[in-house]
Amino acid sequence: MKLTIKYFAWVREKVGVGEEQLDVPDDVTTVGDLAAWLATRSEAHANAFARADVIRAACDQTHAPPTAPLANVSEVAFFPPVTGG
Amino acid sequence: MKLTIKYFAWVREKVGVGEEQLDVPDDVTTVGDLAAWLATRSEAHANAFARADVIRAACDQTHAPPTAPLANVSEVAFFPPVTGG
Amino acid sequence: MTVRVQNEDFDVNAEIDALRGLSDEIGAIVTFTGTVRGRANGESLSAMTLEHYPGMTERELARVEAMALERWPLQGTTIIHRIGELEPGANIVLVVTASRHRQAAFDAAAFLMDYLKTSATFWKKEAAADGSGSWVDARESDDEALARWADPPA
Amino acid sequence: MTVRVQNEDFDVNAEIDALRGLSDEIGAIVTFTGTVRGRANGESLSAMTLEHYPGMTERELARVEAMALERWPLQGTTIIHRIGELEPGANIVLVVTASRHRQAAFDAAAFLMDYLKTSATFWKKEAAADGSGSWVDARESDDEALARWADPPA
Repeated sequence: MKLTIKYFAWVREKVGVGEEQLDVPDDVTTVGDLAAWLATRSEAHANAFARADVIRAACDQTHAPPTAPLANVSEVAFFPPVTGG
Repeated sequence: MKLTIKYFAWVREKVGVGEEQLDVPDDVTTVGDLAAWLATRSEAHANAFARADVIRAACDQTHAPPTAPLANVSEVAFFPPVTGG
Repeated sequence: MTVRVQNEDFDVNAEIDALRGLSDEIGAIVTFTGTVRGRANGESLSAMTLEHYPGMTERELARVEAMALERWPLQGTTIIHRIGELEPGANIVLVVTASRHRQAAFDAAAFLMDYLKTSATFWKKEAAADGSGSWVDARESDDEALARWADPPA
Repeated sequence: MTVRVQNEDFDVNAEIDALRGLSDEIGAIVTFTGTVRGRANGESLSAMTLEHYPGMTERELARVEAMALERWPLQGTTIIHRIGELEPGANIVLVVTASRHRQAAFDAAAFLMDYLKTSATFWKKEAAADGSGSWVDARESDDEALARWADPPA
């Protein structure tokens, strides 16, 4: 499954890039699965996802919980809790 | 007792003047007494105070109920409920 | 801590900037602008006249402002109320509150408006498009709005 | 019904006037301006950088605005959020609401800010006066503020 992965704020800084195009294994079916799989890709990724519990996600630009399925999704973003306003 | 009496909005229009200097009888001791006494002064006053229950008052520029005493007061105002803002 | 009663219009940007300059801890500024509606309950308005009780009005506004400053941590407040003849669409009243955090600024502005509406000595007379004039009746909902503030804030 | 994400500053007067022109029934306009505090918890700030998620941010702001319009009788709403480098004292966010009566305008503006704070994809990075930088932590009180809106309005 081909996915665009985006990172923001300190997640982006820790991963070292803002965006990656990745081919994700078929057994990665949820947002939570994806975060766990990404954490295995490099030391930087592992470091970024070490605090996985505080990282939020969005599927195709809509907020999504770890249980959200990846079927038919083309863009997944990971970021800290928002701090605008 | 010498008092400055002020009227505002439709109370002023009905009485016909915005301000009067009056010598008030000694048995007029409260704001309510004063309203009742003023109502006897002319047909215009009677008309203005016909709806005495909706008229509000202030003693020396502080909101005052009908029971408020007039002792040491120099200015009493009568007006409809306020509608600013 | 500013109270003004005037016929002239006010400038919201200028009033915001005046409060902003008071403290470098301000993070939230709320303004309320009340305007003359051009149409109400289906009827067109041609103008509005605001009468007030000179002296008492300023005292009441200062009293209400002091109550807000005692109740919320505010860096600044401004109340401006216009008097005299006002056209439809014109500004009537401006309340500005500045605080570190948004909730205090919002609550204090709503509080100031609720108290102003029920205790500041202003009276509105509306002129209809047909030339007739009538004093605006006080709204019961304004007294109800005031009752919200009877309990101390959480 | 306006949402803008931009680096440029905004003009509160101009945004108020834009809403005022939408309807002759408007009687109440509330603005909320969020600013960069020059000092917080005793520490001086030299600058703030706002990062956001282009595309998603605008979608979230439009969604939140639609929720407010469904919930309150509003004649107009505007949300402007700045991004990029901002100096201490600078504006960050503007929310404007216009309604016939003040309560709807106040409530809708507070609602928009509460939702924006917890769902719009912005992140603040503070630069301290000593040159160090740190991402601002989300405040638990923002989640609590949001919980107020769980029940339908009275």
